[in-house]
Order: sequence, then C-alpha cells, then structure tokens
Amino acid sequence: MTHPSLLLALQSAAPAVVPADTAWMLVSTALVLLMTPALAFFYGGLVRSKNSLNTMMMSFVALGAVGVVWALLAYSLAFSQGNDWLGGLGNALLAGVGTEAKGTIPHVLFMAYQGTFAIITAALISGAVVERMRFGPYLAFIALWTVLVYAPVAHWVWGGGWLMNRGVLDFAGGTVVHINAGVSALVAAMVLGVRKDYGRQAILPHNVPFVLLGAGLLWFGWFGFNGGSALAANELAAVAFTNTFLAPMATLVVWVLLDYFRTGRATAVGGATGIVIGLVAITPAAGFISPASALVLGALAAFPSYFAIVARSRTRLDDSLDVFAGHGIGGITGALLTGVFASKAWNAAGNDGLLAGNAGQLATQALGVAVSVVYAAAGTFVILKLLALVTSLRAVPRAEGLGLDVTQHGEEAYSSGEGSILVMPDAVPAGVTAPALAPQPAAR
Amino acid sequence: MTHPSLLLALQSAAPAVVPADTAWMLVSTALVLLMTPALAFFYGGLVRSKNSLNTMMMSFVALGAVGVVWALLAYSLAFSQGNDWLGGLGNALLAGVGTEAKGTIPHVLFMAYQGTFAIITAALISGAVVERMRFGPYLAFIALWTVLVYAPVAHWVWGGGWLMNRGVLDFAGGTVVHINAGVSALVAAMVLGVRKDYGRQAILPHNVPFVLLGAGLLWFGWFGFNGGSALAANELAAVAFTNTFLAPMATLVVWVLLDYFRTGRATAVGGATGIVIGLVAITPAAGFISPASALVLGALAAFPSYFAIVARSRTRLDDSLDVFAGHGIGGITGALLTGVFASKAWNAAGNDGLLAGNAGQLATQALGVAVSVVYAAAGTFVILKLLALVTSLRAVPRAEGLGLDVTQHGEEAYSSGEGSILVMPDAVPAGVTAPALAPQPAAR
Amino acid sequence: MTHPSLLLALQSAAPAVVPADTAWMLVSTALVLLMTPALAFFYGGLVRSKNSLNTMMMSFVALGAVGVVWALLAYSLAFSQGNDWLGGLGNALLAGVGTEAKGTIPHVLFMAYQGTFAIITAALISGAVVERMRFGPYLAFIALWTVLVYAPVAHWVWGGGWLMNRGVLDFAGGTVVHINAGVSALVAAMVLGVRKDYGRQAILPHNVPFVLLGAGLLWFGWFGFNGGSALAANELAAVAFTNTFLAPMATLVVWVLLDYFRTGRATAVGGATGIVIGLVAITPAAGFISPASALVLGALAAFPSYFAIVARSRTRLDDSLDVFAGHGIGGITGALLTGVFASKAWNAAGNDGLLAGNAGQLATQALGVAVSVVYAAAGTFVILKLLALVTSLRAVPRAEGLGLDVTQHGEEAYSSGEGSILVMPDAVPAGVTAPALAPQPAAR
Amino acid sequence: MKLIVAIIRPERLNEVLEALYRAEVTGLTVSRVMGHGGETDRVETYRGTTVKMELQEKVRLEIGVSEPFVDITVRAILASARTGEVGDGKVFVLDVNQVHRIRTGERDEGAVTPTAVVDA
Amino acid sequence: MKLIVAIIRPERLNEVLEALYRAEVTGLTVSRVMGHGGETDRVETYRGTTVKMELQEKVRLEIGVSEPFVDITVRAILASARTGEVGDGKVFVLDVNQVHRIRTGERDEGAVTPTAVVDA
Amino acid sequence: MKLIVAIIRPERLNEVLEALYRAEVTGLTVSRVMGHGGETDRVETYRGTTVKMELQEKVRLEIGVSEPFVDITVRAILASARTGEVGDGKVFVLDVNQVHRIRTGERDEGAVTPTAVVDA
Ligand SMILES: Nc1ncnc2c1ncn2[C@@H]1O[C@H](COP(=O)(O)OP(=O)(O)O)[C@@H](O)[C@H]1O
Ligand SMILES: Nc1ncnc2c1ncn2[C@@H]1O[C@H](COP(=O)(O)OP(=O)(O)O)[C@@H](O)[C@H]1O
Ligand SMILES: Nc1ncnc2c1ncn2[C@@H]1O[C@H](COP(=O)(O)OP(=O)(O)O)[C@@H](O)[C@H]1O
Repeated sequence: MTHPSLLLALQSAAPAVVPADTAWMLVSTALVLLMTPALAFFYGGLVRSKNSLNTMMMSFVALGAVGVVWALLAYSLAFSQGNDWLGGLGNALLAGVGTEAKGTIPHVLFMAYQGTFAIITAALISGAVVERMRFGPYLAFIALWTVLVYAPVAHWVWGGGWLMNRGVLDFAGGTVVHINAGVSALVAAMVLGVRKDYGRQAILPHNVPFVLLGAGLLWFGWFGFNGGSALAANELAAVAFTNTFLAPMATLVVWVLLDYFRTGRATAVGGATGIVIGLVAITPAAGFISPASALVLGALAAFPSYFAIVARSRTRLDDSLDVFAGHGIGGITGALLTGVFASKAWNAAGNDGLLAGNAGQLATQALGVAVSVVYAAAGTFVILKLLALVTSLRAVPRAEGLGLDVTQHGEEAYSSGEGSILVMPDAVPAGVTAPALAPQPAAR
Repeated sequence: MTHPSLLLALQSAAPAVVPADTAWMLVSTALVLLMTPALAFFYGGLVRSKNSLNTMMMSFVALGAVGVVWALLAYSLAFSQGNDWLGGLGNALLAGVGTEAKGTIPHVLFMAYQGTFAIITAALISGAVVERMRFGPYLAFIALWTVLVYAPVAHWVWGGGWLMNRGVLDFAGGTVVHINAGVSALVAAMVLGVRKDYGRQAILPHNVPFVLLGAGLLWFGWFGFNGGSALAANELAAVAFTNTFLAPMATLVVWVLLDYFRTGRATAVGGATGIVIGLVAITPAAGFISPASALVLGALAAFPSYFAIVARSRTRLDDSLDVFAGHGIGGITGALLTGVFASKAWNAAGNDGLLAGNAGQLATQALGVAVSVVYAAAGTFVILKLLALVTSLRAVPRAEGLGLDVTQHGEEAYSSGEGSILVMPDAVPAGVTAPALAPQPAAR
Repeated sequence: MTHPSLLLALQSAAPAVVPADTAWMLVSTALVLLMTPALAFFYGGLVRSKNSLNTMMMSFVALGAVGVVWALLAYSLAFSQGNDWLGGLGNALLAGVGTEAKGTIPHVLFMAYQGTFAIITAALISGAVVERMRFGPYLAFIALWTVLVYAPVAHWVWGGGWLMNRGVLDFAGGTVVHINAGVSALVAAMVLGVRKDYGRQAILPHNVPFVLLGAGLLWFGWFGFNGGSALAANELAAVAFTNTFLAPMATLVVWVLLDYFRTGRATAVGGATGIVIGLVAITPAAGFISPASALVLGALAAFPSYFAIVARSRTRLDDSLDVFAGHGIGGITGALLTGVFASKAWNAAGNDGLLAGNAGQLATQALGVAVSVVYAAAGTFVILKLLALVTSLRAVPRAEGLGLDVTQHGEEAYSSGEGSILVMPDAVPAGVTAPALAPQPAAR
Repeated sequence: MKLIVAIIRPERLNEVLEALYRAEVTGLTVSRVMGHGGETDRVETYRGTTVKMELQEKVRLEIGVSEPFVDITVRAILASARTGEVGDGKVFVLDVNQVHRIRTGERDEGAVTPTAVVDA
Repeated sequence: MKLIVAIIRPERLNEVLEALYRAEVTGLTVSRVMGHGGETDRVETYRGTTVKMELQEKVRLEIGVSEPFVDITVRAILASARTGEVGDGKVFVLDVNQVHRIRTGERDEGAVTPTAVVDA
Repeated sequence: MKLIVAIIRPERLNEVLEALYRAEVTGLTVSRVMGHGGETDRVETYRGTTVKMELQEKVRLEIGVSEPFVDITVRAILASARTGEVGDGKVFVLDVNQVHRIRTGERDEGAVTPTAVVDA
C-alpha cells in the first residue's frame, strides 16, 4: 500500500497479473481479515464478562457493515480516479472492479485487501466506547464514519490525494488507520461520557488469556498488513515484514521493563499491550527504514504510549481500552519516527529522513499527522452529534449495570443454564418424530 | 477444485509444477486444515460445558481417522483414474502419489489439499449428534462414511465422474461438502434421536466467545477452501477469494437485521451463524459469479437458513447444532443460486446461469442437489443402522446426564482440582530424586 | 532449512530473489511466529488457573527477549561465516543483513525465519519449570540459553558446522529444536526441583479447550516450520508439507487407541499431545522421506513418548508438562527414524537410510542425537547454576501456593472484580471533563 | 420463621423451582456447590496422572419462610428433588431470629411475604 | 453470638463492604449466588430457542458477630445495600451455638474479635 | 442435630476432607467463597489502574451432624485446617431443627447417617 511502489507499478507499461505477487496478496488479505476477530478477542478479554459479547460483536459487525459499505461506495471514494480531495464514483457498486491488473495483482483482490483495512480501522474505535454505547447507533456510526472519514483520508494518503502528493510517507496506515482511529476514539469517548462505574469501582479484564490470544493473532495478521502493503512478494515486502517482526519485540522488552520498574511486576496485559503498540508504531515506517532502525523505533515507541496510558487512567477521560494512547499516540510516534529513520537506501521509492539528512521529511510527516488529527476529530464529532439528534447513543444506566450482553444482545457469554426455563413456542407440532413432548409447565 | 479449470490444467501439454501456484496451494492446504480445529471451537462453544471436550474431540479426531483413511484408500476412490461412478485403486496406499505435477502443483500436495476437505466434511456431521453419541461408534462412522459416501460423491463431482460430465458446477464443495454433510447430519440426528433434555430444559451455549473464535477462524480458513479451489495463484483464485470475502459480509448484515426484527436484539451466536452460512452458500459459486452477484447471493442466503433454524427448534428433530439448516440448506441455496448467477464472463471454463440466459444450468444444479441429497441420506442411514447392529450408538441416559466429557473421555474441560484426590500408582519408586514422598493416604 | 538444499541454492551462480519462494517464506515465517502464542495456549491450558498467565507469559516473553537477542547476536553466531564450531560476528547487530538473496529469498527474511525457530525453542523449555520458577531468572535464562546453547547447535547442524559436515540429517529441527529443548527442559526440571504440591495433590489442567486450541494452531504453524524449511515453494516443500500433514494423523490415531486400551477412555489432552508428538517426530525427517513412510513414522512415534509420559508421572521428576517425554524423546525418535526411512528418491540432496540400505546414516543420526543431548544438558546445567549464584530461581512456597500470576505478575487470568477496590492515584485531577468524582473512601 | 437449606441434584433444579412456585414459594437463593456423600467416586486421567473426583456437583437452595410455609416447602422439595438414587441430597431446617427486607426495611413475616411484581 | 446472612445486589457489594468496615465489622465471607424473588424475568434467545432467565445474580454475605454487633451490622447492611427497587435482597439473623477461630483455637467471642494485621 | 459451617483455606481442603473421612464424617457440602479478615490485601495492576483485592479465596464446608459427632467433627476440622498464619478461617456451629434425606424421606438422625455405597 506504499504509494510510491504502487505508483511505480501502475505506471509500468503493460500491467499484468504476477502469480507470485497474487499468491502473497491473497494470503495478506486473509491475514488482515483475521485481525478483526483477533481484535474482538483483544478487546473482549479486557472488558467485564457482562459486556464481553457486546464488545466482540462491535468488531465482528464491522466485518459486515463496513465491508458492505466499502464494496458499495467507500472503495470508490478512496481509490477510484478523482481529484486531490476525493475519489470519484467510477468504482461504486463494484463497477469496473474486475480481474484486470491493478499493479501486479487482480483489481478485485486489491479492492478486498484495502477493504480489510477499512474494517479494522472502524472496529478499533469501538474500544473507546465499550460497556455503554448502544449497538444500533454504533452500527450506524461505523458505516457513516467509513464513508465520511476513512475514505477521504485514505484517498489523501494512498489514493492519489493531496497528502500523497506532498510526500507524506505512510507505508501501511500509521495515519490512515491508527491516528485516524485513535483520534476518533478519543472524541467518541468524550462525546459518550464516562461509564457509570468508571473511577468508582475497579473494572477488571474478565479474561486475560483472550487478550493474549488477540495480541498473538493480531501480530500474525499484521504481517499481512505491513508485509502486504508492498503489494508484491518482493524485497520490499521482506523488509516490511522483518521490521514488523523486530519492532514489537523491542517494544515488548521495553514495556516489560517499564512495568517491572514502575510496579515491581511485569503484567501479561502489559505484554499484550506492548506488542500491539510496537506493531502500531512500525506500521507507517515498515517499508521505509532498516531492520536495525526498526528495533530502535520499537523500543522508543514504548515510552509515549506507556506513560499516556498511566496518565489517562488518572483522568475522567474514559477512553475505556486506551485506543488513543495505543493507536493515536502510537501512530503519531510511528509517523514522526518514519520522518527520522526513513532511508532511500532501503526503499528508493521512499525518501530520506532526518538521520539521513532530510529534516524536511519530518515536517512533512508532522503535516500528515496534524491534518489527520484535525479531520478525524471533527468528522467523528459531527457524525456522533448528528446521530445523537436521532437516537440516544448510550444505554440507560440500568442496562449498563446489567451489562450490554443481556440488554443489547439478549444472551450471555458463559451460561450454565441454571434457572433458565425453556419457553415453548405456541406452535410446537407435538411429537413430530418422537415420543410426545411433556410440555414445560409455565413456571409459577 | 473447480473441475473445468482443473481439467484445462491437466490437459495442457507438459504439466509442470509452477512455484507461485505451489506457494498458494501450500498455504491453502494449511488454511483448510485449520478449519477443523476452528469447527471444534464453533461447535464446542455451542454445547454445554459438560459435553464440550467430547464435541471438540469429534472434530479433532476426524483429523486423525479421516486423514488416515483418506491417504490409504479414499483419495484413490475419489480422484484416481476410474469410471463414471468411482475412482480406481491406482493411488491406494499413496501409490503413485509423488512430486510429479497434478495440474501445476505437486501431486502429494493435491492429495493433501483434497484430504483437508474430506476431514472437515466428516467433522461437520458431528454437530447433529453431539451430547449423546458414543465416541467409538462415531469414530467408526466417520471412517466408513468417508469411504462410502464422501469419496464417491467427490468422484462424481470433481474426480471425472458422471455429475461432472453432466456439467454440474460446484466450485469448492457446495454439493460434495455441505449438502453431503448437512443431509447426513439430518439423518444421523433422526437415527440417534433427541437428547434426553431436548425440549424439556433450556440447553444453552456454554461459551459464546468460542463460537465467535470458531467463526473467525473458519472464515480465515475458508479463503483457502474457496480461493485454493482455483488450484493456482491466478485471477480465478482472486475472484473466488473476493467472493468469499463479500458474500458472508452481506449474510452477516442480513442476519443481524433479521435477528433484530424478530427478537429485538442482534445476537452474537446469530452473527457467528450468519457468517458461516454466507461462507457455505458462496462455496459452490465462488469461482463462477461476479463479486456484485456474491453480495446478492450472500444476502439472499440468509433467509432460508434463518427461518429453517427457527422452525427446526420448534420440532422434535434434534439436529443439535443445526447442521442441516446451516450446511444442508445453505449448500442447496448456494448450489441453486450458482445456476442463477454463473457467468462465463467471470469464468470461461464455467457456464452461464439463469440470469445470463441459460436456464438449463439451474436444472443441472438441481440434479446435482437431488442426487447428493438422496445418496448422502441413504448412505448415512445404512452405515448407522449397520453400526447399531454391532454396538449401541448412544450413551446411556445416566452418562448423558453426567456429560460425555467425564463418561467418554474421563476428563473435564475446566477443572479447579478441588476435591480431586491423586491416585498413586502402585509402582512409585519412592524418592527417586528428592525428599521422600509422603504418600497420599487412601481417603476415607 | 534443510542444509543440502540450502547449500545448493547458495552455490548456484547468480543468487537472485525468487518471488514465489519469497511469497512462501513470508508466509512460513508468519506461521512459525504464530507457534509461540499457540504454545502459550497449549501450555497455559495445562496448568492451574492461578499460574496460567505466568505460563503464557513465559512463551510470550520469548518473542521479545529471544527475538532481540537473536537479531543482535545469536543469528550471527549461528549463521554467519565462521568455523566448524561457531559462526562469526559478521552479522552481529544485523550488519550485512539486507535485501540481497540468501538462497532465493531476501537475507532479512532468512534471518527472521530462523529467528522464529530460536524463539519457540526457548519457549518450549518453560513447560518443565512452570508453576514455580521466578519470571526474572527465567527471562535471563532464555536469553543466555539462546546465545550459549541454541546458536552453537544451530551452527553445527545448519550453519555449516561440524555435524552438518558429518552428514547429520535434520530437516527442520529435530535435533536443533526438539532434542535441544527437551533435554534442557529435563535438566531445568531437575535443577528447579518439584513443585510443592507435586505428588501430593492432583494438579489438573484448568482449561482443556485452550490445550486443543494450542495444538490446532501449532499444527497450522508447523506447516511453515517444516514446509518452510525447504526455503522455496518447490516439490521439496510440498513433500515436507504433506509429511507434516500425514504423520501427526497417524500419531493421533495411535495415541487415541493407546489411551483407550490403557484407561478405557480416549482423552482430549491425550489427543492434543499425540498431535504435537507426531509433529515433533516428523520434523527432522519431513524433507527426506516418503509420505507413506511419514504415516509409519507418525504411528511408531506415539509409543516411546506415550509410555515415557506414563512412566515419568510415577517418578519424583517434575518435568511438569512433559517437555522431555514430548520433545526430547519425540525428537530422538524422529531423528533416528530419519536414519531409517530417508531416501534419495525423495530428496536427492539428502541421503538414503537404513531401509534403503545405508545403515551408516542411522549411526550418523545417533551421533547427532548424542552430541546435542550432551551439549544441551551441560549448557543448561551451567547456565542455571550460575544464575542461581546471583538470584533465587524459585518462587518461595507461599508465592507458589498463591500462584505465580498474582505474585509474579500482579494480575489474575479471570477476574470478576468482586471485592476489588480501586486505589485512587493521589494525582487525580478532579473532574477534568465531567461531574466531580466521588473519591473512593479508603476502605476500612 | 425458618431458613430451609436444601442440597439437591443440579438436574432436578428446574423441577424443584417449579414445585416451589406452585406452592407459592417464590423467594429463594440458589448456589452451585460440590457434595460428598454415598455416591461412588469418579476417576479421571490426565496424561499419566489418575485422579479420583470425590465431590459431585450439587445445587444449594436457601429459602426463608414463615412458619406456616415450612412444611409445605419441605414437602415440595422432597417430592420434586427425588430420583431414588444415591446422591439426591438433604434438607436442613434452621431457626431464624430476624429477617429483614432490604428494599423496604420490613421485618420478619413482612419481609418474606412476596410483593407483586411491578417493573418497568 | 449470631450469624448474619445477607443476600444483596452484586453492584452494591463495594458499598456494603465499606459500610461494614466503617462499623468495624471486618470478618466476613462472601459468595456468588443466584436469586429469585419479585423481579421480572429476563428473556434471552439462542438461535431458535427462547429462554426465560428466572434467577438473578446476587451476592451472599455471611458474618459471624457477637451480640453487641448484631444491630450495628444489620443496620449497616440495610443502609448500604438499598436501592429501593425490587430485588434489593434480604438479611437473615441466625443463632450460633459455637464459634471457633481455626488459627488459634479460640472460641466464641474471642473467635470473632478481629486481630491486628501483622503480615510479612 | 447441628449444622457445622467452616470457612477454610482452599489449600487445606484435601487435608480437611481426609481428616473428616477418618472421623467417619462423609456427608458434607463444599463451596468456593471469598473471605475478608485479618489478612493483608493484595495489590494488582491493570494497565494504569491499581486495585486492592480485599477478598481472599476460601472454601466453605457445610456439614450436618448428629449431636455425638459435633465435637469430633469440629476437632477434626480445627486440627487439619490450621497453618498458624492469619487467614486460617472460622468454624460456626448452628442448631438444626429438622433434617431430611431426600432420597428416602428419612428424617433427622436417620437422615445424616451415611448409607453403604452400592452403585452400578
Ligand atoms: N451430613 C451432610 N451435611 C451436609 N451435606 C450433606 C450431608 N450428607 C449429604 N450431603 C449432601 O447431600 C448430597 C447427597 O448425599 P448422599 O449421601 O450422596 O446421598 P443420599 O442422601 O441419597 O444418601 C451430598 O453430595 C452432599 O452435598
Ligand atoms: N424468602 C427468601 N429466602 C431466601 N432468599 C430470598 C428470599 N426472598 C428473596 N430472597 C433473595 O433476595 C433477592 C431479592 O428478593 P426480591 O423479592 O426480588 O426483592 P425485594 O426483597 O426487594 O422484594 C432474591 O433474588 C433472592 O436472592
Ligand atoms: N466474623 C466472621 N464471619 C464470617 N466469616 C469470617 C469471619 N471472620 C473471618 N471469617 C472468614 O475466615 C477467613 C479467615 O479469617 P481471618 O480473620 O483472616 O483469619 P484468622 O481467623 O486466622 O484470624 C476470612 O477470610 C473469612 O472468610
């Protein structure tokens, strides 16, 4: 997804589908798709049991709602021929999206690959509003947000828009995905307000193994996210892949040490968080910097997010799963450090950064950050306020107390079945295939 | 696995192994293999805690039993040179299965890829008989079923048999896998009879997150199932992949809305079920229709299965995890809609369907459906009845009450260890390496 | 990773990156990385709930600590130009590891791929010391062990060292990974001593579904481990892959039968164990033997490990999760059977084994086994004894009683939040964004 | 007033609840417990380790009733919880000194009399 | 001496604990239970099956106190556990015959008097 | 008859069960509970949040015995559950009004006398 390599590919004389690139991009698309279920577990493990299904469904439903919106409209707005500000409608309703080569892979596959990014970006936001937002308005929000916020920013940075033309480097989505989602999460948390128990009761993760499972699967999927953003099975993919391998390792080590020195004990939730933040930070840089730089970048990236999380939890800002501290700050750190470590020696289609003597790239990166922060914040605020005119965004306090699983979805994550009485439908055709059914007497 | 493309490949003059195709098929085989553990979680989460290991083991053991039977015999019956009705014994005991090209991939890999389909198909059936069938007879059943039902049907549709020659289109297994398994499940549920608590007590899923995990991993693996059925890393694979990406998204959206309008709440179990049914329905069509058609097909496929599940649960038919409503009906819907949406514009080796003016294809598809329904039903009935002559298929009611984990496997899914007393083996060599062991006194 | 094929590739005139091989190796690297989280679940499910996070973190932290040590130093010691005994420092700090071809894939990718092996090997050892070893010393141990034990042995067998020159066949790590880890685990268990409850209380797996999840994901990842060790998307990869598909199936079937005949019931923990042992045993042989031989090897491999586990649990040797019986004995069985079944007909760059008339290969294999057993045992013993001079390796009995999750990591795997009181940090800026916070009164 | 504590089989819980509701006993508290009595122990195997499970899953009911309801309640439980096999459980009846309904502060008899359900 | 058994809402547990600590009642035992009373049942749906959940999650407190503490304790619970909505729960006070502190073997009054916390 | 309620450490459960079986007390019911007493609180950290765990895991035993067994039972528990460190737990002895064995309908003394194990 790095625009330079993409551009190159698109310019090359007779575009043709290359089997090896297709093989890798098929896999990459599957890997990125898996990240959304992975996120469901990362987030779902961090909330209380009574909200775990709701939290997981917020990710899963993005696979449906965002995916369909992407195919019908948002893909075209982001990637079809348009102007500096927005793509056109040439590919709306998947028109013109066939098996012809886009770069070196079939166009349909390119559309699907990009769709997986849109899906997970929207799902990331949910971490800020879990345990209190109603499911219907959430669904409406992510559908609108994909069209109104994600598609334009993706167009600016990757689709031939103005930030791309200014030379902003974002290999796999530091700006488009992580800053975008992180800032939107922050705004959404402020609009929604704090959970009723926040700051009054201890709210603990109900299943830390799920958090670890999510982190493990996210890392696995992220190889498709960053490695696949080379859009080919070439050296660039290998570099992006290796950096995605190394950076989170360094972040994890630093995080464990920070945890240890601050509280005397290295936590598992911390380890999982460190991995994800390393992945976030390397995302914009993955195809532009050396593996040695990736280790340094990963180590550095632990600090801002670590202390942001500690500081945030002392405020009345209930960004419940620290999406801003993780993805917003992690994404900004990564985007800026891309401007520090980038090197044409590792990607000729990229640019040199500060350390290679080009301080201007850092300024360009800062522009990209600033623009996406402002646009995402404004867009999210407007969408939520408009939705709030139509319906209530929050569950009522009583529903929040009972938990959103029961009140929004009518089910529980872990049931033993005790004290649950089967309600017989009126229309049971008695004894269709077997001994007559002793009907369950109406209890009480 | 689409026969036309396969045939083409096989006909091409000098068959040679193509590295890019091999790369993609290696991955696809791994992906499909992962679907069986994924199914174990999808099914295992839906049952009661006391039967969860047994349910999971029914999938896992298919990896062993069906895999070995496949390699020794069933592969040959399905895919080696034979007649219209059955393959020969040329490849029995893996004879002649070497590194020579089969299409453009090594023959051993083709055998393994096809084996993953046989395994998951058998495992799918288990959903209809969980919580009551004894483990030994189940094991015998799936081994026999693979040889007597799966292998012939696979031969008819994919191995050069009569349905293939009649032009039945089944890209990745709507008929061979899903209708076959779904109908067999229905018959097995009827032969086994209802669980003793069915219709009397509420039987609730003990772990809905596991159901979601299963659904997520199934989707991930299904990209290998459908995308890999192109048997190459080409445009056709990309189309099949993209359709496997889009169709379940549409099904998920429709399912969530149906749930919402029927009960006022969109359930997570419903979401997971919707995803799987979208995947089932797109399976026969994946390489024959356009991505836009895939969205429509996915949306349509939600309806029959949704209402079949609702209706089924009001009867005395204890197809416990709705394998028939999901895979049987979903597979039939997909197979027929393939005859509606198929288009030579998207796969020249396929055929046009109803919408492209070829109503005959729909009739051909109906033939494929009818044949597989009848054969699977008869085959399953005969095998189970024969087994019932030798041994009892069902656990006794007391064992069903205690749960099959304890009674069939001698273990519990989640143990705290309280009140469990270590039984010392007679032969403990006292104090081999360490302070003498105070032997646990025989309690009581 | 098979040295012969690697050597061949390295010798070929103009080394160039081959896209299809790169595609497959990108995927393989991701697959092997996933095995470490998978192991976290396999191991984490087998321990008691109060130690589950600690056990999982022992695997996860290897991703950080071993990964960083690998990139900085151990890769160079294992694979850079050196002598018979150790590689040089030419690639230390990733110097000279760029996008140039190593074989047919980019060098950075080769480094990452090999790194995933080092990580999981260290993590494997943890299974012998869970529920009692302190986290800090464990961290130090795996970092040192990677440099002092793993890197040399990897150099000997794969990096151009003396065992490679003697013709020891180890396709994907029977010696380097499994014997190495298994023997180190045995020694570590003896140095650490038995858990305080061992042999006194029943210590039961707290979550068997996690064990199955781990086994399923391990198998999936192992396709990258063995299939990727061909370092190319060619016929050899397909053979190694198919053998990795078949052998565990046979082991699983035999294991289930052994369980059934010994205790009358086939356990799920047994099934999961059987799969892993089949995978371990096929690892050294995967690229050297025929698929039919793989089935036989898998079936045979069940026996030694099965009875080793039964026997071990009757001793005072607390190799808690039977790493030695699984990986040590499984690896030895596989390494020796490689010398029995190997055949140049399946890999010309390999060698013939006993059955093909070359009894010498079996002796060569035995040499490889003996050397790695002795070196791993000695190395592990020395490292642990040195660490014990500096710090205490074991948690105090009281901490062992409370569980290592709470005492080492300050968190619990599954919290309900009951009776947990939020400790307000002193520095809460009151009411930053919202209604004043009623501060939680200091309880009591 | 009395507090009735009953240990029953989990699989009889629905029947017992139903019998109690029929007897117009609707206030009660339930918990999962493990019991040991005359039942045979279960044996389980985890890898090489064999384990005897001495405790069986049971459900514990706790029901505060006014004197006139004691016999009715006990009889309802005895009748609905019985299977006739070893392990059916026990019923204990304890004296209660005071009962309070938290919501209203009502005491004793008043506290155990059910209130009509009015709920939004 | 008395044994006070209170059934309360889970979400009030923290407030109740705090009120008890203020009243210097620090020895107590807590467990998760499910209750049935006047609350409306919840309906859940799993695929085609509709289910009525008759039991609500509650928390059970068990507190052994010496006579002078009985009223203090009951009042602390009643005040802190109340929300005013149906489902707040009940408090039962039972007579106790003997109390033993396991650690010291102390009996009765001595056994329920808290000890200073000295812990390494 | 008496009902003996004991709160003990989970890690002593096996020893206590064994001591009770030796004393020929084999009918009992066990549950997991959380206790608060004189033990120091545990501190845990989840991301930026620090939490004090005020409740410790304990196990609750409930044993109905006839009068001659009361002392034997209490003594067995006291001896086997003791570690000497704060947190060992308490034993309460309550009066029981009636006991019923559900399986047979036997009452009082008969209901708490163990039956021989005969099980298929
Ligand atoms: N003396 C007792 N005190 C407390 N609970 C008991 C006692 N005896 C039995 N129980 C409980 O009742 C259950 C069934 O008792 P058991 O003796 O097995 O059957 P039965 O009452 O049919 O003879 C036990 O599992 C235990 O939970
Ligand atoms: N008679 C009783 N015996 C034991 N527990 C009871 C009794 N009545 C109510 N409870 C417990 O108290 C809880 C609340 O009681 P409920 O009748 O719903 O509310 P309220 O006390 O506000 O009228 C119930 O869920 C149950 O756990
Ligand atoms: N007054 C009480 N009422 C009920 N349970 C109590 C009481 N005091 C203590 N307990 C229970 O006993 C456990 C141990 O008590 P604690 O005071 O910590 O130790 P010790 O008895 O050794 O002084 C507590 O965790 C709690 O479960």
